[in-house]
This record gives sequence, structure tokens and C-alpha cells, in this order.
Amino acid sequence: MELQLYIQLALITLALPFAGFLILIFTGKRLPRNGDWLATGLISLAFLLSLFILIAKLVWHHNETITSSLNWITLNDLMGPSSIEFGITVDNLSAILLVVVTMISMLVHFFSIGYMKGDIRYSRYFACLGLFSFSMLGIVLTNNLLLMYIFWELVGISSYLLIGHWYEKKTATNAASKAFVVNRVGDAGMFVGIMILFTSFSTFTFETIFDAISNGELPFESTGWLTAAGILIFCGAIGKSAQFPLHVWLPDAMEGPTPVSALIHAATMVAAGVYLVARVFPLLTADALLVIAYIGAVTSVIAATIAATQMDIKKVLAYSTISQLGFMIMALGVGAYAAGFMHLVTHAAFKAGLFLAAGSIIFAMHKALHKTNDHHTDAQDIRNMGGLKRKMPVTYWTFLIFTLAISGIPFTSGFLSKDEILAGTLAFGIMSGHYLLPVAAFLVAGLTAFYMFRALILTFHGEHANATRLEGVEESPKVMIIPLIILASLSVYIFYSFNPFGAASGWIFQAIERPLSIVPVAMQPISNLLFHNVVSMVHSIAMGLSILFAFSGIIFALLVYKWKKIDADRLANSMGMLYKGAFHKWYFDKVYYKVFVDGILGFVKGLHKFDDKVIDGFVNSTAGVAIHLSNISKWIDEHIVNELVTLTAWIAGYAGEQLGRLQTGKVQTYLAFMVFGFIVLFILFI
Amino acid sequence: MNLFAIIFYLFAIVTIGSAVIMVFSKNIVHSAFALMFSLIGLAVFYVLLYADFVAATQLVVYVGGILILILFGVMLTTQGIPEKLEVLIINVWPSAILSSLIAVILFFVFTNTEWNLIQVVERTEVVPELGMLLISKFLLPFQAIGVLLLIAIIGAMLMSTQSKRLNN
Amino acid sequence: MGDNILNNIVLFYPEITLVVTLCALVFSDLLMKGKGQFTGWLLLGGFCLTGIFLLLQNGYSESVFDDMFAVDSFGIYFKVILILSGIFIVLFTMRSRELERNMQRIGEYYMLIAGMMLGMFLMVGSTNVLLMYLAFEMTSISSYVLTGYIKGSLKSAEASMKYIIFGAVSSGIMLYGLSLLCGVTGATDIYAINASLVEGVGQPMVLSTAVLMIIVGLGFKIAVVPFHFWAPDVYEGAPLVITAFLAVASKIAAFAMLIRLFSVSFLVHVADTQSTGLLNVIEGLNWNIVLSGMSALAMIVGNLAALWQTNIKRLLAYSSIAHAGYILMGIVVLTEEARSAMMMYIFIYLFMNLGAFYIAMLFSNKLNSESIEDYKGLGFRAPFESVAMTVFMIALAGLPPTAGFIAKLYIFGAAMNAGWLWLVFIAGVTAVISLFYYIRIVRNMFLYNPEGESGQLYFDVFSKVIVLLLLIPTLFLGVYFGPLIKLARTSINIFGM
Amino acid sequence: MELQLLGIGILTWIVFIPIVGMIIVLLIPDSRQDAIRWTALAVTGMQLMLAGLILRNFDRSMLGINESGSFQFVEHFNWITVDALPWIGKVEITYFLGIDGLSVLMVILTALISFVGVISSWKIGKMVKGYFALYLLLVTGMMGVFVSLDFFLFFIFWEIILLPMYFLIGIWGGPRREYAAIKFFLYTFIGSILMMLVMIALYFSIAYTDPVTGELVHTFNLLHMMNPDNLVEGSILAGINTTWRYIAWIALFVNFAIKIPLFPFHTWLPDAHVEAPTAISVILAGVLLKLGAYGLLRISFPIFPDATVYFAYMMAVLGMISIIYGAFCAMAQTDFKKLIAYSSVSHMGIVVLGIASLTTQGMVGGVFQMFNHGIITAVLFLVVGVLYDRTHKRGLTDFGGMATVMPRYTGVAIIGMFAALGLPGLNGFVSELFSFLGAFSAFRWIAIISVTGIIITAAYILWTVQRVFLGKSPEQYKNLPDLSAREMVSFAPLIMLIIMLGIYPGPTIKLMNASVSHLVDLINIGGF
Amino acid sequence: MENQFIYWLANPGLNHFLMVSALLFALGLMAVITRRNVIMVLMGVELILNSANLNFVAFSHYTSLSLEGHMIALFVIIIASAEAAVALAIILNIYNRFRTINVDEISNLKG
Repeated sequence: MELQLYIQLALITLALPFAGFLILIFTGKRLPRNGDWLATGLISLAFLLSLFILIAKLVWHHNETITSSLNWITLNDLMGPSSIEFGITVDNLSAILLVVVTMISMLVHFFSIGYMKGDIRYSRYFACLGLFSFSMLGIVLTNNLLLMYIFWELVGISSYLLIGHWYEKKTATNAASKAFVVNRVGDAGMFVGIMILFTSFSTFTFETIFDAISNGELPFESTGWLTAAGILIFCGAIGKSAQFPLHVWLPDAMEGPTPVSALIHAATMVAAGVYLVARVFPLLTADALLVIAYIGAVTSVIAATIAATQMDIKKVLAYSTISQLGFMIMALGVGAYAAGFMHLVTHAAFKAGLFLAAGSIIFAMHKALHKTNDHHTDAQDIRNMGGLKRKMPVTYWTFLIFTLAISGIPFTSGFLSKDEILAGTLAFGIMSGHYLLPVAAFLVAGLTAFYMFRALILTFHGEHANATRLEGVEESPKVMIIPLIILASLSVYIFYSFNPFGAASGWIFQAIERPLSIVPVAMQPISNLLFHNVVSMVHSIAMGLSILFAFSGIIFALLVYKWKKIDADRLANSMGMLYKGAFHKWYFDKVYYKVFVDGILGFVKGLHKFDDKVIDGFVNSTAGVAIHLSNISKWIDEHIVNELVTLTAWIAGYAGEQLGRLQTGKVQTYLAFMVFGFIVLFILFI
Repeated sequence: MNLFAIIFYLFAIVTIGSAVIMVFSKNIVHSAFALMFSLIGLAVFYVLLYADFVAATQLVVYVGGILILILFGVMLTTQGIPEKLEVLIINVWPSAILSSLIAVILFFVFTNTEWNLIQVVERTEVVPELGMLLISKFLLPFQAIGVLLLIAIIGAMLMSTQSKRLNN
Repeated sequence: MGDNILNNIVLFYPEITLVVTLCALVFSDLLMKGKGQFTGWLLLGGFCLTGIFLLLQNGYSESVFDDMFAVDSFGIYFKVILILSGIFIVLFTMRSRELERNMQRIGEYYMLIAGMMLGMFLMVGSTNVLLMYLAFEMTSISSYVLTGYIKGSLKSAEASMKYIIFGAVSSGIMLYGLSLLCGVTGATDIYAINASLVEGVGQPMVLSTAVLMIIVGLGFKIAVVPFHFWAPDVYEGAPLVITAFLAVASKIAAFAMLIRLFSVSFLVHVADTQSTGLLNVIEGLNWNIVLSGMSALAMIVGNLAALWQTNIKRLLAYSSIAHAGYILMGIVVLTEEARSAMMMYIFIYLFMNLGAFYIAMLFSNKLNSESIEDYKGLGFRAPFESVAMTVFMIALAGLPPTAGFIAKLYIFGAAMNAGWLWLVFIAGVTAVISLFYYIRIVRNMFLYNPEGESGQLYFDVFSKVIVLLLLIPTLFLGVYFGPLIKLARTSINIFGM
Repeated sequence: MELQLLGIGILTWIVFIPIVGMIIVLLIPDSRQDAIRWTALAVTGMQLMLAGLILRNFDRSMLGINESGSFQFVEHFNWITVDALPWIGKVEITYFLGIDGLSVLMVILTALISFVGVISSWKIGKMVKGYFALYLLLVTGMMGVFVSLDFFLFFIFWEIILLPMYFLIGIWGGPRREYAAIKFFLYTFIGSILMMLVMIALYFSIAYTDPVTGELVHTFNLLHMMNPDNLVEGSILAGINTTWRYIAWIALFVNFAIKIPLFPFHTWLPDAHVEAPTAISVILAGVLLKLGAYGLLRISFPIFPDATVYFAYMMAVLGMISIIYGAFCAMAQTDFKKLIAYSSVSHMGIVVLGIASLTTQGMVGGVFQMFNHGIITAVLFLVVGVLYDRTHKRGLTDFGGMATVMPRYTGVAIIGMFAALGLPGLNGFVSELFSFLGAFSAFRWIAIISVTGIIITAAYILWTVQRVFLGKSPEQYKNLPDLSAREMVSFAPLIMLIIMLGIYPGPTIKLMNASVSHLVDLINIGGF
Repeated sequence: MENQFIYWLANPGLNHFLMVSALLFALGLMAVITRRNVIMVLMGVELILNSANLNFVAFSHYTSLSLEGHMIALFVIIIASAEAAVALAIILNIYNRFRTINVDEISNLKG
């Protein structure tokens, strides 16, 4: 197959959703069915194309990187013409992600046909989905930083439009603005990073920049600036991938329609940050990588603890997403490149699935609530659910599979990728002495299992809060169910590796190789070979620990919520019973309860508060400060800068008035003045 | 101490003394007469300086003309009411300071100046020379002053006659 | 000698024409008492004839009547400007309602105008201190009376009184200064004075005193700070036409006299003056420094005091004080270039200032008010006149594309080229301030809706033609001023320099 | 490159056609308002066509700036010549028009914005004749500034703008129009006086030797002024890096900074914008502000390269302050128009930052940003105008939910807003990118601090979008009509340009590239 | 020194006349500034003019100014008379309007 064909196919893939966007935005309302079939059809076509590209690439041109670019702007300056190229590159990384994006997008399109039925801005919704898919594919395909930045902003804007889809709701518009602005903070950093690189190398293209650095050129002749450039570009990822401390936008972004959350805020856009780090990986110095790893770790721990306390099902998933993204970032930071990327892929499937399943639940709840004329109950609160398993079997089973996958239970896709990350973290911790990283990783693994099962149990098991309402709940339509089933099947290990306990032999690991670092030797991270060796050494330990943590999380959740061994006592018995239990054997249980449930819950509650009050508060108060600043500058503008001018004018006016006062109307006074003037002149002159 | 000096000092005192009286007198008629004496004193100076024609003109035009005019003015504007003859002097001190400053300045200037003096010519026949000058070099001013007087007459007429319509 | 005088008479035709016109006016007034505007037309004819004779003199550079009077291109330039302003003043008079009410004495009025014109002509041309003083007084006496011409008006009477008191004292001081000057140099005509000074009389102190005293008199006529106090009151009280005449003609004549006296007497004329364009003052007699201070003060005081004026005449009075400051810059800067720039300024000043006064007069005819508060909404009631007023205002403020800008440009340029940067700076700052009050008039005309009665104001064609006569040069000279520069440059030659 | 129509050069046509239009407008009787409007439209339309013709025939490879040979569509006639006198050389003022890469974009922008402005002033009902007469005069002034190559001519056109603007704000403006108009007038006039002084100083300091007669000629010709060999020995501005040259540069800079407007000379702008009628706001933001930056590039930079280099840092700092300060001020506004006015301060700060970098990228960015900002703010002011026409309100809190009520309008507005925010794919991004890139290579930390401005910009723009277009619409505005055909026509070309230039800015950048890099070259040679 | 002064005093020369004229000038100014009666002001002016005249005549006697000084003095006297005539006419006019010739009371024009 001709290499250029890849480029052409990729371009067509890129163009298809954009065409959908253009058609729908202008003529959407006039098309039959508001054009949903068109958008869905186009994205399906794109999916098929990208699947073809991936397979062809892996089969025929496994190790090749295919690049093509055209000139966007040529600038003649003193050094001669320099041109800014726009190009796309097809390599294994982008080919895989191409499929992931188009597939999830396609499934979400299908799902949305059911979910968004009857929405007033139905066609606009699909148009925006198209715009998003286009931009996301752009990010995936681009071969240079500038184009990356451009599409980066475009996904931001489509995310903005989709979060604010129901813009009559104040919370939705707030969330949309918040998302965009918080992202902008990261983007500004990324922009500075890009500026550093461009100023030094006069190009935006990854390859050229890498070549220049490997030839020993450094930005401003300093490795410090190289590190800075890496971290600044990573700032973009911090924003997009909702990393600490910019993760606050993502939970709020759940105000958008649920399929959007699935597509953008779970599977694809938020993973763009991970992709960005993977793309620029060669130029990241060891310092930069360490910063990245720690940010990932902190994020994942914080988010996981918070997720365990949330009552809104979408919020739980949102925090879980943040946590998992932190995981991936941490993986890249420690050098587990392929593992991190694989987690991106697997996570995309099961997290999209989780969101779609949640969407299905919410859809059903809404209908049920509608039937009972209940407009006060929150359709997304897991306390209002329970017992849905019976009514929505397909949703339940798929949800269960996704939950198992995210918890890292063997035979799921999640197990493969998570296991590799944990191994990588552990290896890194051993080699570098940063033991906090593996500790955090395992802690998060356990917590993930706990909170996911908590959500699962509360939603599907037990008794429903309102029996009549439960009667109204019914399984979602096929157009929504089928995507769930597809995603559930994609959460099984077999698609990624034939060995359920080792991802290393899977095709992704074959296709993705950690690129060589090109930074000066002193700044290089631990070399790939060494890392691999240590990873294979600790792999089995990590796997064992991983399974242990996952299961203990699950069991703990079951204990508390399903079997209510701890909880039921507390709820069923009054204070007297508590005392009795303490007096009797359950005393131990109670200590456990106090220590583990209250303690942990209290801790995570505290953490949540910290996030809510301190981090979010900090961000909010930054906004507040900004507004105060703006008011101050407005005041300065109106009172000082302006007043200075007014003051000058006033002085002139006052002087004029006084001069007028000299004009007394008495001619002899004038004469006296004249004589006085004469004398003054005389004294000055002589 | 020659005669010249005596006459000079005598009339200097007369001139300046009457000028002082003119300036400070409360009664306007007194002032007018003081001015007259002052002008006469000046005429004497002119004589001392061998400018008899100027002195004569001074007497005729100033004392005989202008002063009478001024007195007419006084009469017309006071209409014989004695109180109106009493006129105010105010702001004496500031203006006295100003005026004395001027005088001091001029004294200072004069005493610090080396005048380009020539041997004093004792002229006897001034009038014919003046006449010649008047029709030769000063012909143009001589003609022009005629026009000036015409204009002054027209102006004075215009100003002093009562207009028929006054109510405005 | 007789031949000499006869020859001189040829060069004296313009002045003689004026005298003849004056006499004709006297007779015609006697014969046709109060018969409409006949005397006006007669004077106009006389002025035009004078103008023709003036133009015929073009190219002469001679001294006549035993060095009493010079006929040179400098003088002719100024006389043309004066006669132009005279013609406009007569035309204005014919449109003035204020003067129409005092029609019965209009004969005398025109006679005084003619006399004043003669006085100004003599001021421009005289080269002898005696004739200078005489001309000065001739001009003054006519203008005192003209100021008080409106006999029914208290303001007019008061103005004439203030004017004569101030004028008499000033001219007295000037005379004293002249006497010192003559005494120290022993000469009365300005060439002899110069010769004597160049020889080295020394005595800078008495000379300085004399120069200062002369400046007092001339400063009074020009109305420049600190000798300007009379101007606002007199301008406000005098009939509008006469205010215009005072603000333009009498000021210009005084400038001419100032330049002639100071340039001829107090400068060292060295051979290479022509090639460098630089002039040098008599050693120890830096009169241009004094004038520079006065110029700066005039710009500052004139413009600042104008800010709060509500009476258009008073406002224009202050504005003309400020303009005197700008014009004075041309004298302060001792270069020929500056002199030519100043002469351009004066030419342009004639049109723009007369224009402003004329429109003010037209409005006051209809509104019976000179308050600019009453101009509110005039832009809609009399659009043509208001637009013309706007043009004159921005010309006075010195904005392109009007001639006022060219005037400022060249005078600033000359000053800057000679290194008088502080003066240029003050001029620039005050020009900004000046915009504020000029634009206030424009604002009142256009930015407010008419108050009270708001009918259209109609002006006859004759009035509009006069506006155009003033408006067109103001605009045209703003975009095509090459000939004016050339004219000004060829007209800087003063006889005896 | 010469292009003549009926024997008259095309630049003369494009400059003076509005004057012809003005005369025609003045001759049409008051009552026939539509005829007046159509005349104005036709005239500006013709101007737009001429601008198109110029664009078509423009040679992108010619340098311009200081080489008289490489200017295009040159018209050079003697205007005022005074023969040499012994004490001063020959004096010459010429009618010298020509364009190069710097001006061609501005010419097109002016033609376009003027055309759009006429459409958007269709609803003006008060004294239509006066309005359009002044409007056309204003257009002549603006166009003239951009094509003049003689300082004197430049100055005349520069000042011609003042008065029509004063009246257009003062007569047709809002409640505080008088204050705003006089403020605008005074501020600009202060600048003008400063420029005039510098012009005079330059005029005396510059003299070239006439190749034919060998005479020394003083001239206002800008190109001669750019040649350091023409500096007269001993004149005030002679030499290099002298105090007087710095002072002259500062004086010019203040003048241009007032027009740009740069902090702290900007306070006239919000008032002027708020009070001005929509079309005048459009002109003001779209074209007038560009005069300042254009003046810097056309006059300050090439004539005083040494001072430019000396003060580049200061300029960049002021640009930075404007960016951030303007953005903060915009955020605090509750008046829609004032918000956009302050956003102009912020965006023009980017222009200054870009050109202060004295690098090709930065300057290309700056010039391009001038053009883009012209288009974007024009759209934004039109957007405000649409709302104001319908509701006579401009408060940001008065509205909400316009997206539901007026979807087409919202689409247009959102594109404009996002372009202002610097969204990639729209034109604002490209120019900001280049400006920042250039600035970064010259002043690293200033650029980094300035970048925070784009965050604040995002914040206030989105907040505005949220307050005006999103949410629930107030009851009384439920039935506002969407954009009319006329309004669509006025928006269409601008929106198209916003998108086109965002996607493929290459050709436009190429238009100015040669000239800009030549200018950079010139500064680098002259300044070090 | 003292003798010199006495000698100087005893032989009146140009400077003596000039001093007298200076005193007259100052007194004239004083009158002009202090007296509230317009006619008195006028008298002050006459004093000033006369002081100048004295200068001219003195100069023509002692310096090379010769007869031209006399000439000027003559002309000045005539001009002064013309001016006085006009001034008095104006004063009469004022009196007719204001019924006063007190300068202070005639100050409606100001500012």
C-alpha cells in the first residue's frame, strides 16, 4: 500500500466529521430527523476508515512513521524564509488513537440518538459532536505543536459548546465557562512552552525540534529552559486532562448531556493531555518527568478519595476519570510509556461505557420520575436508586463488566493496563527511591475498586427508595443498549492481549515503543532498557499486589454496602445497640468501623472539603481576585488615570479663572499692573 | 552757585512742589491750579534750555488751552456742586511704592549713564531754524498733525455732542 | 529739494488718497447728512483706490521726505493687509445692526475710520520717532472715539474711557522712552539711531530702559501681556465692527511699527545677513529676550483667561492676545525666516479673525446677544454661517486643513529652527488649551438643540458673500500656500537693512 | 506599479472619491434621505472596489518603507515649492501618495469598514445629510493617512479626521456625547501638536540635495526623512542616539499612543465608544485606532531607528500593561460597549507588543493584528449595535438567553467573540500568535506575563457570552426579531474574513511580509 | 566725594533736568494710578507728557539732538492738546451716561 494513501485516508477521516458539522450547523433543522443519521453515518464511515488504517498500518507498515505536510505560512525575515508547516503524521500511536476516538465517538452518536431524543437543539448537538470529533482527530493526527495547539483550543471550544448545551441552566453555563477558562490557564502555559521551542528552533514540527535538540541545540543554551519548556507544555495537559491543581472543571462539566461526558470528559478529550505528553516525551527531561509523575500521583489519590464519597453518579465517575487520568500521567512520568498509553485506550472503552451506562440509568430514572410526576428528586443521586438490577439487566451487566475492568480484576482490559502501570511505578520507585509513587498507585488501585463497587451496589442492588417509581423504570432502547454491549465486550482482555496476565505480549505493546530521550545525557530519565529489566523483575509482585488491592477494595465495598455487615448494624441499631456491640464481640467491628469507615470516610470527606473549599475555593477566589483586580483597575482608570487628565484641565481652568479675576474692571488697577509688569521686566532685563 | 542754578532749583521746587500738590490735593480745582504752576515751571525750564519757542507754545497751548479745557471739564462734570470737587485718593501706598520705584529706577539709570554731551550752543535765533525744519525735514509730520487735529476735532465733536436717542 | 519732494509725492499716493478720501467724506457728510450709506461707499472706493496705488508701488524701496517715511516691500505688504482689513471693516459696518441704529453720525464714523487708516499707514511706514509717535497717536485718538461710538451704550462709553486712559498713559511712557532713546543717540530717525548704536554708544542701561518703555507703548497697542489689560474690556464694550478693527488692523500696524523700529534700530546689520538669515541684536540690548517672555506670557494668559469667557467678543479679545503672543514669536526669533513666517501669520490672521468677528456680528444682529450661551443650536438654525464659524474657529486653533494651521506651522517652525524650543513648547501647550474654548463655541452651535425660539435665521446674499470672501482664503491658503510663502519672503525687505 | 483611471491615479481616486460623494450628498435636498444613503453606499462601495483593484494589482515582492522605487501606485507631484533663498534652502511639499506592504492592508480595511459602516448607519434618522457628509469626509481623512508618503500630507489627513469625528460623536452620540467628543478631540489634539512639533523639527533637520540642480531642498517627504544621510549637519535632530532624537521620538510616540490607545493614554476611548453611534464606534475601533500603530510603523520606526531600539523595551512594557490592564478593566464593565472598548485597549496592546519586538514575526503579527482587530471589533460593535437598536439598552445584565431568541445573531456574535478571544481557526489567533512569538524572542518575560492576558480575555468574553446569550431570556425580549437582511449584509463580509484569515492567513501575511522585514532590516541597520 | 557732590549740585546740567523729569514722570504715574477722578487721571497724563517733553528739550540742549528735540516737543504739545480735547469729550460723554466720573464706579466691564 502506498504510504501517501495513509495520509489521504487520514485526511478523509479528519474531514468527515467536519463535513458533518458544517452541514448540520447550517441546514441541520431542515434535514429529516434533524440530520442525526448524517452525523452518525459520517462518523461510522470515519471509524471504518480508521480501523482500516490501523490494521493496514500494523500489518504492513509496522514501524514506519508516515508524515506529510504543507506550507501554511511562509515568513521571510532577516535570516531568510522560514515557513510554518501544517502536517499530519500517521504512526502507531496516532493510528490507535484514531480508532479509539472514532469508535467511541460513533458509539456515542448512536447512544445519543436515543438519549437526546426530542431535545430542542438536537441538530446543533450533533453538529457540535462532529466539531469535537474533527478537532480531536486533529490533535491525534497533527505533526506539530502549533496545529496541536489549534486543535487543542478547538476541542476546548466544542467542549464548551457541549457542556453548555442546555444553556438555560445557569449551572451549565457556569460549568462551560469554568471549563474553558480553567483550560485556558493550562493552555497559556502550553503556549509559552511552544513559544520557547519556536523561538529556539524556528519550527513547530515535532520531528525537527527533536532533531535539533538531539544535535545539542538547547533553548537559550540552557537545560533549565528545556525542562521549563517541557513542564510548560505539560501545563496544557494539566488543563485538558484535569490534573491537580486544574482538575476542578471536570466534575462541573458533568452538567452537559451524559453522552458528551462519556465522549469528551471520559474517553477522548481528557486523554488528549496524556497523548500530548506521549507526543513530546522525547524532549522531556528527567526533572520534567518527575514533576509530571508527581502531579499524576497527587491527582489520582485526591480524586480517588473524593470519588468514594460522592452521591451523584456522574460525579463519582468524573472523579474516577480524574483519578485514572492521573494514573496515566503518572505512568508516563515514571517512564511506563506503553502502559500509560494502553491504559488510555482501555480506559477509553470502559469509562465511556460507564458513562453511557450511567446515561442509560439517568435516562430511565428521568422517565420514571416523569411518570410519577416527581420533579424534585435528583435523577442522578445514587441514594435515590437501588434495585435497578432487576429492571435494567443489560445495563447492570455491562456496568458490572466496566466496574470490574476499572477495578483491575483479571481477565479484563483494565487489569492488563493497570497492572503494567503499577509494575512500572514500582520499578521506578525502586530505582529512583521515590517510593511515594508506587504507594499512591496501589492505594488508588484499591480505592478505585472500593468506590466503583459502592456505586454499583447502591445503584443496582438493595431496595429502591420508592417502589412505585421503580415500577416505572424500564430498560433503555436498543440504540442505547447496543453501544453498551459493544463497549463491554471491548473491556475484555482478549482484544488487547491474548495473555490475560501480561500486556507486554499484546499488540499495543508491540506497536508502541517508548521513544528514545533526546535531551542531553545528564538530563535523561532512566533508560528504557534498564527500566524494562526492572519492570519484568517486579512484574509478578506488582500483579499480586494489584489483585490484592483490587479485591480488598471490592470486598470492603461489599461489606459495607451489599452485605451491610458494618453499615447495617450502625443503621439498624440505635446508640444502645452501639454500646452493646462495643461491649460484645462487635466491639472490634466497631473499632474497624470507626477507624476504617468513619476514619477513611472522614478523611476523604475532609479531602473533598479541601478540594471544595481550598482548591476549588482557591480557583474560585482567584476568579474573585481577578474580579476584584478588575474592579480596582476600573477604579484606577476612572479615578486616577482619568483624573490626572482632568486635574490638568482643572488647573488650566483654575488658572484661567484667576486670570479673569485680575481683570477687575478698574482701569487704574490695570495701570498699576502694567507699571508693575514694567518694573518686573526692568529688573529682569537690566 | 550761579544764577542758572538758582533759577533751576527755584523752579524745580515750584514744578515738583506743585506737581506733588496736584497729586495729593483733595480738591480738584486746587489740583488743576497746581498743575498750571507746574507747567509754568516747566516753561521756565524750557527758557533755561534756550527753547523759548517751545516755552511760549507751552504757555499758550498748555496753560492757555489744555488747562482751560480741563477746568471746563471739571466744571461741567461737577456742575458747581462743591462736594464733588472733593475727590478720593485711594491705594496710596501701593501706588506710591510703584511710583517711587519708577523714580528710583530712573534716577539709578540716569546717574549711571554717561551722556554723550556736546559743547552747549547758546542759540539765539531758534525760531527761523525751526521754521525751516518745519517745511523741510518735518514737512510730513507737519502735514500729518493737521490731519490729526482734524480727526481730533471730529472725534471730540462726535463724543461731546448729545445724541438724540439716548435711551438704550 | 522741490523736485525731491515732488518725486516723493509719487510714492505717497496711497496716503494722499486716504487724506483726500477723508476730506471728501467731510464734505459729502456735510452735503448729504444722513443719506444712507453713501459715505460708506465713498470710503470703500477710497480704500480700493488706495489699494490700487499700493499695488502700483510694488517693487519700490525708497525713503521719502528726508528719511521720514519709507516705502518698501515690507511696508507695502502691511499696508495691503491693512487696506484689506479696512475694506472688510467698511463692508461689515454696512451689515451691522448695532451701527445702523446710530446711523445719523455714520459720516463721522467713516471719517474716523479713514483717519485711523491713515494713522496706521504712517505707523507702518514712518522711520522717524516723531512721525512714529504722531502716527501712533493718530491711530489711537481715532480708535478711542470709535470705541465710544455707540453713544446709547454704557458699555461703549466705559470702554472708550478705559481705552483712552490706558492709551494715554502707555503712549506717555512710550514717549518718555523715545525721549531717552533720542537723547542717548542724539538722533530722531531710526537709521541715524542705528548708526549711532552700532558705533557703540554703550550705555546699555539707559538704552534698555528706553527700549522697555517703547515696548510698553507698542505692547499696549498689540495688547500683549502685561500691557493687555485694557483689551478685553474695550473689545467687549466697543461696537463689534470696531472690535474687529482693533483686534486686526491696529494690532497689525503696531506689529509693523515694532518690527521696523526694532529691526532697523536695534539690530546689527552686517553684510552677510542676507546669506545666513540670522540677525544680531545690538550688543547688550537683548530686547528679543524681553519680547520672548512677553510672548510666552501672552500665549499663556490669553489662552487660559479665554477658557471661561461667555461673551464672544471678550473671548475673541483673549484669543487675540494669545495670537499676539504667537505672532510675537516671529519677532523674538531673530531670523528672516521667522519674520517671513510672522508676516504669513499676520496675513492669515486677518482673514480668520475678521471672519470670526463677522460671524459673531451676524449672529448678534439676529440674536441681540453676544453670549455664546445663546449660540446653542445655531448650527441648525443657520447652517452656513455656523459651518463658516467652525472653520474660523479651527483656523484660529490652528488645525489643518485651514490656513491657521499653516500660520502656526511656519511660525513654530521658524522658532524651532532658531532653537527657541521652550517658546515653541509653550506655544504648543497653549495651542492645545486654546482648542478647548474655540471648540466650545462649535459645541454650542452644533451639539445642542435650539432653545426657545428655533426658527431658521436668514441672512441676505450680501452677508453671505462677505462670509465667503473671508472663508475662501482661510481654506484655500490652508492647502495651497506656496504663493503666500513666496510673497512673505519677498516682502521682508525693510528699507535700510 | 502605476494604475490610472481617466488619467488620475488610483490612490487619488480612492482618497478623494468620498469627498466627491460628500459634495453630492450636500447637493441632495434634505428630504430625500434615501438618496443620500444610497449615494454614500455607492461611494464607499466604489472605494471598496478600488481597494479590490489595488489588491489585485499589488506586487507582494516590492519592499517599500524607505525606497521610493519600490512603492506602488505612486503619485508624486509638486504641491508647494518655494525657491531657495540665501538663508534657507529650497522648500518643498509634495503630493506624494503610494502604498507598500504596510499600508495595503490598511487601505483595504478602511474601504471595507467604511462600507460596512454605511450599511450599519442606515437607521440614522437625525440630520441624515450632515451625518453622511461628515462620514464621507472622515473616510477621506482615514484613507489619506494610509496612503500619504509626505509628512505634511499625512498630517493634514490626520487632522481632517478630528473634526468629523468630533461632530459625529457630538451630534449623533449618546447622552454624554458632548463630554466624550470633547475628550476625544482634546486628547488627539494634544497628540497632534506634539506630532506637528516633531514634523517641524524634522523638516528643518532634513535636507536632500536635488540631483538635477544641486540645490539643498528641505522637504516633508517621508522617504527622504528616513535617509540618515539627509540629516543637516548641526540641526536639532542630527546625529544618532541624541537626546533630541529621543525627545522627538517620545513626542511622536505619545501622539500615536493616544490614538492606539495605549495605557495610560487610553481613557478617552471608553467614553468615545460608549457615546458614539454604532457605525462610528465601528470606524473608531476598526480604523482609527490603527492610525496610531500605523503611524509608529510608518514614521517613528524608520525615521528614528536608534530611538526605536532604545525605547523598544518601554513600548513592550506599555503594551504588556495595556494587554492585562485592558482585559481586567473589560472584565469589570457592565456596559457591553465599554467592555468592547476596553478589549480594544487590550488587543491593541498586543499590536504594540508585537511591533515593539522589532522582529519580523512580531511586526507581521502586529500589523496583522491591526487588520484583524479592525474586523473583529467592527463585528463586536455591530453586535452591540444590533441589540441597542432593538432594545435601547447596552447593560450586560439587561439581557440573557439571546441565543434562543435570536439564533443567527448569536452565531455571528459568538464567532466575533471567539475571534476576539483568540480562538484558533479564526483570524485573531494567527496575529496574536505571531505577535507573541516575536515578542517572546525579544522580551522573554514581558511576553510570558502578557500571555496571562489571554486567560483574562477568555474569562471576560465567556462571561459576556454567558450573560448576554445564554441563560433565560427576559420576558420583554422574548420576541426580538433576528438579524435583518441589511444587518446580515453588514456582517457577512467581516465574518467571512474572520474565518478565511483564520484558516489560511498565508497570502495576507505575504502581502506585508516583504515590507515588514525590510523595515526590521532598516531598524536593525539604523539602530545599532 | 562730598565736594564732588556739592559741585555737582551747584552746577545744574543734563542730569538735573532729567531728574526733575523723572520725578514728574513718577508723580504723573502716581496721579494716574491713585486719583479716582477721571480728570485727575488726565492731568497725570499731561504731567507724564510734559516730563518727556522736558527730556527732549534738555537733550536738544545738551546733546547732539539739536533742534529736532524742540521740534518733537512742539509736536508733542500739540498732540497732547488734541488728545486732551478728545479725552475731555469722552469724559463728558461718560458723565452724561453715568452721572459720575469716578473711575472705580465705571467698572461694568470685567472678568
